[in-house]
Amino acid sequence: MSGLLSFMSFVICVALVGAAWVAIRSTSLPMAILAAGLVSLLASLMFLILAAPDVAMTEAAIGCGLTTFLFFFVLGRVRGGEHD
Amino acid sequence: MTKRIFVFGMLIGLGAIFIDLLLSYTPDSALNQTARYYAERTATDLGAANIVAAVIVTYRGLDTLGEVTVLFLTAAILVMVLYRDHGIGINKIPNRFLPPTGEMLGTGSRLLVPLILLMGVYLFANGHLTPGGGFQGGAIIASAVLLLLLTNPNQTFNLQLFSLTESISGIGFVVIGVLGMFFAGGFLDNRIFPIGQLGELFSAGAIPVIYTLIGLKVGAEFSSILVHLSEEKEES
Amino acid sequence: MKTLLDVIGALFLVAGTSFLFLGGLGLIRMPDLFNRIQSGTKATTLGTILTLIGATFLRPEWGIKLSLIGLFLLFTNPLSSQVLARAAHRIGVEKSAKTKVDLLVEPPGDPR
Amino acid sequence: MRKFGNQTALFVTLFLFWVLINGSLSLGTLLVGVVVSSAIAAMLPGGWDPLREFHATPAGFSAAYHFLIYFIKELIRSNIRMAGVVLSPRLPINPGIVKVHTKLKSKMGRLLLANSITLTPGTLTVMLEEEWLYVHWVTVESTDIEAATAHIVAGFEKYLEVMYG
Amino acid sequence: MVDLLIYLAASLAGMAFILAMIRFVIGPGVSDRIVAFDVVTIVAITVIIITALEEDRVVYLDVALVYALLSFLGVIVVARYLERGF
Amino acid sequence: MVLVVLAAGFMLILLGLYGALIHRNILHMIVSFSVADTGVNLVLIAVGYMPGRTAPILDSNVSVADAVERIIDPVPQALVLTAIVIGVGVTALMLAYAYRLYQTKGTLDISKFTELKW
Repeated sequence: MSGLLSFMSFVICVALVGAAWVAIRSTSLPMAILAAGLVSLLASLMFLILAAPDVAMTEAAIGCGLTTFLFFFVLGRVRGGEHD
Repeated sequence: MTKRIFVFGMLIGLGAIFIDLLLSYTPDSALNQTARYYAERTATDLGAANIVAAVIVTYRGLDTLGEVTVLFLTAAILVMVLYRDHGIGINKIPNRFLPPTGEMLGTGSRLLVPLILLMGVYLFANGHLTPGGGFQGGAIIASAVLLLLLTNPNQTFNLQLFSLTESISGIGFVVIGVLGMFFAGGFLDNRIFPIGQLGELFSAGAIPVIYTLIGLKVGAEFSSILVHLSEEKEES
Repeated sequence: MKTLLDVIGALFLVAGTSFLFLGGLGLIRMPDLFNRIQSGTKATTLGTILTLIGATFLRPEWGIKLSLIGLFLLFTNPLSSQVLARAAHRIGVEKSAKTKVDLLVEPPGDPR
Repeated sequence: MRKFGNQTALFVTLFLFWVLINGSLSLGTLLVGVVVSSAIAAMLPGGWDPLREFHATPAGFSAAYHFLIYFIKELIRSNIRMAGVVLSPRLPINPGIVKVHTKLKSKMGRLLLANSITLTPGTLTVMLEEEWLYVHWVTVESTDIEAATAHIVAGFEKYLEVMYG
Repeated sequence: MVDLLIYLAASLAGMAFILAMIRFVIGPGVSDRIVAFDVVTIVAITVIIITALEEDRVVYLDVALVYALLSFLGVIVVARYLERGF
Repeated sequence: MVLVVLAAGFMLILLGLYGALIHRNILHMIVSFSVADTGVNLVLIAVGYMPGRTAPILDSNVSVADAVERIIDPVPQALVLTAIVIGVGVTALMLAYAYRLYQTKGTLDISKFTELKW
């Protein structure tokens, strides 16, 4: 791994932990779900840099895509209900 | 309050274990024995260029069969859970108001759906050559269904077609596995078809066939999960 | 010849990423959502296409796949920003105080 | 007969995409491409808008070529203008949503028009309703419908009218 | 020369990335955050291309195709959610 | 370098567990679970990485002969691929249960579900 990729992975890791913090600490549900999607997206970039393109594609299509869509569908169903 | 203290204590304990693991980690410099076997023998024995695909479909094919079964059970349980009892449900939402999607999204999705479907098929048909495979391709196909669903929320899908595709692909997967027992080395051996030349689309024996079946099955399962979660149905 | 092509490709890469950077800057500086969409997603589209051209100069044999990515991006990106702008206008996202005119009146009968 | 022609055109386009995305011309690729493209084309009755409404005449192709040239020129020019706006410290913007009129009748033509307007920075189609487009404009120069139409739409419309009518 | 220019390009892309992340964290509403999400996805395509150039593997480019599709669908899902479309 | 990724993965696991334990809203708990899931996958892939090697896909660039010297271990990648797909199944199931609970009780707050409390 060259210096360039090391630098990029450092930036991505910092962003990853920041996005996870937003996902855990935010009180609004849509924001938490979006932040969790962003965590998946950045993790998928990290997988690609760690030389695992298969896993990167799976994480992008399934972890970041389908999971986020499922969350938003359920959120649309329970909207108007109690939130904490 | 005691709960908080308990949580923090547990997390600090886990963190100590993780720090210990982190400090004692040293990367390997050479492949271990299993990986060396896969790296040396995959291309000559199975003819697959993507070694991860070879591991998933052939070397650990039985695990993948189990995985597909788990997905099938997920879809089935989801339908059972979301089945609506008329007595209990408190929020019957009759004919909610849905804002129109507008002309742009309608025309755009008509433009894009065939291309997305083609991309999904490309991913699982070329799973043995490039990254991608049945699971990713199935997810992309489900995305095309999602786009249709978003464009017209009141659209009805043929759920029988989904379950039919799913059953036929699952049966096909098992049948190819059993054929491997008779005509080749064992269950799910891919050498029932000719190996072909490395890098061609028709190569690697049964791997593209199995990946296509997995792709269709996973696509149908994810589509049915999406349709069931997004639709308010009176009966399952 | 080879090195000349490489230098041209790298210059294209730098130009493309500069547009990406400008898009990010606009995302921070613009006052309201519509202006953010304007500078955020449009500048990045051109930036990505310039990057793809640069990569084509650096590795000519990848050209077909890179151009497919560009084509896909050209069709999907404006569509998504239009849909988002429509939804934002429909739910009444606040517009900046500088906004001079808004001729789009929401049709009555909306449930909110 | 016309419906059949539409399906064939869709099949040919999908097959072309298949060959491009695979990047090889071996026998296996072509065979699988035929099967896949015909399956997808059979699943979509009624043909495919971008091909069905295109005027496949020499004038149409020439207009498409000129449209592409004009579009790229406009894209780069307005991107540079937008970069100036973003970089200047005072942020000289004057945003607003104006209403413009288009003469295009076909759906695909309108979609291409809206996409082109959106892709050139500075203008963003917010809504497309029949023949009226509502455009968000970063630097509003005129709120009059006619003047705004001439400023935003006319350049693209000239070519699209020949292509899609 | 070429290596230096690619380094410059990567650092510019990294800065765009950081700016979009800042907008994601501070953005007042969900719609602002989804714009930032879109920009992050598009910058990620550039990062993938730079990675592929650096490692010299053409197979990484397939992942970029999936990303281009994903940014589109994600924005549309959130937009339809915002206007209560499902 | 790999240590940074490992540390980020461990941080994700800890943050996810913390969120799952302190939140009272079921959907927030499911979001935290999916974050922890991603962290586990990141750790597994980072452990399988070897510096200076490339992806386990053979093409014109990595020939069959020098594969042993140039590719990384494919087994962790196959495992993580499986884990991601199972993870989305588990998430879908949890979401369906959450929706069903909401339908019967009209709330998502976990402290309101008191039938099984003792």
